[in-house]
Amino acid sequence: MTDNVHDHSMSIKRSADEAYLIAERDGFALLDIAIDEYRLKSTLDNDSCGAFVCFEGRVRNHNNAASVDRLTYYGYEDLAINQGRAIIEEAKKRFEITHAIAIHRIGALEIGDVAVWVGVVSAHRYPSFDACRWILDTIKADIPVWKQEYYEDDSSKWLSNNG
Amino acid sequence: MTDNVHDHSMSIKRSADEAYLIAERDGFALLDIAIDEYRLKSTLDNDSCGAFVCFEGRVRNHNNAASVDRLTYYGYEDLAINQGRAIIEEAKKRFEITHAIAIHRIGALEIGDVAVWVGVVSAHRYPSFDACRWILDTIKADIPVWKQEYYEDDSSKWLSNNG
Amino acid sequence: MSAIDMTTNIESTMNINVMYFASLADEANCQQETVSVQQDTSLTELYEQLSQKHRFSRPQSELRVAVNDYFAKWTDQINDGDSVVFITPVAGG
Amino acid sequence: MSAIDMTTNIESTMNINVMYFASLADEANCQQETVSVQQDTSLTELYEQLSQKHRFSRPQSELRVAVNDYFAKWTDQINDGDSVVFITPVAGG
Repeated sequence: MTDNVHDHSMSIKRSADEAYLIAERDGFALLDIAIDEYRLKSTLDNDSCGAFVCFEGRVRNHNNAASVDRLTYYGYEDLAINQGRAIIEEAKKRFEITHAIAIHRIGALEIGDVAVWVGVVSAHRYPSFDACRWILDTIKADIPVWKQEYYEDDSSKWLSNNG
Repeated sequence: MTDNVHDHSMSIKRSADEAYLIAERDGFALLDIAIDEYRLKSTLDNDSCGAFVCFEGRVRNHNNAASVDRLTYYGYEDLAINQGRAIIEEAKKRFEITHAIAIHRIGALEIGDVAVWVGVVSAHRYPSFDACRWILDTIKADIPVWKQEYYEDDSSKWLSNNG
Repeated sequence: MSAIDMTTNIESTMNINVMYFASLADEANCQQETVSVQQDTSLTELYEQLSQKHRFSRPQSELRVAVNDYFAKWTDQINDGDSVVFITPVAGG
Repeated sequence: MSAIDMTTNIESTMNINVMYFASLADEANCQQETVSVQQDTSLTELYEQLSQKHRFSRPQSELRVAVNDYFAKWTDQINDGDSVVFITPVAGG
């Protein structure tokens, strides 16, 4: 196993600015640097919205019993953007929300780093909660992102969200 | 009706720093200036937590059919802090969360201002969603905060969360 | 004789500090007042007396009550020096 | 004859660009390859052939498939020039 077989999935082809523009327009993008929550949040400002709900998924220092040192996320960018657009479109049909944006980070992450950010605004509070949770669950189920955890003894393994 | 009968409920007795300290320690406080979400969020950083969920309640430009210009929140600070502490304690018993913090702002607010902020961290994602929603609902039901909306024609009225 | 009036027998009365918020402050036209009531006056009786005095529009059934900065039951006893607040339906969030 | 081998009849083959991610990239030991397969090769057959070539440990039943950057059904047809990715269980969030 050599590192370079994963090079294409550890960084994005676009610039970070392009990724933010895609996220703002279509609702989803991958990013390969630290997620700027405030930039994402500002795109959701809307005077008709009384509710803003956001989720941040951060790298934990443990998973099950094992102590996690760091982990790396890998993504299939073009499919992720297409599937992400479909997820946000579907969320807007399912829930009474005004707008939603999500970004997933790829590359090497440290403990505490934000791996995924989902923000939703709506007139009333429950649709934002419901949509934020549904978008997150659907990202975890359908967005082509993979993760390898590295442990203290330098071993690593591929993880999966569904067993 | 004179303004001064509400003076005691439009500002807090404590300094903003004291309010943040109380929120950090007990989980809840009232504040009479703009809520600094980043300050609240930073108190929730925890390497064992993979999930952060937050809710922001913002002043909408409409309520039902009426166009809202601005509104004023009034609070009974000492009861709010005592009741808020009980709410956060109860949330920690009900849900598998690590920590939670909420702040409600009082005084005159403009459209778009954040009136209430609730943040929760947990190892896994669902308890943060569930607890954030429960804390918000319970704040709306039990925290002694009142609100008067002002409309374009300068009329105003007292609102209630339960009918 | 109204229990709100001062009585001559100081032993049989208690002073209660009542704070007002929201529409009750509008109707009472004050933020707070100290009232002297007979010993063993219940919270229900206290609200009834103040409601007559200030012509409060809300019946007690729509209110909650707090004693010394904690929510209380309407059946809780109050004592001399206690602080009481009648809580109209809240509207936070 | 394996359908992956180049054939002499250019009319009857199609070139498929296959990209690999995660454990499949480890097992194939490459990020992508262009394979020439017989016309009408199905996605299932394509995975079977590549699975033999690279000794993939995952059965097709555990995978999803994407064609030209969209999720596809295993029964979807592929055409010359298509880009195909086999998707092992994802782990985002």
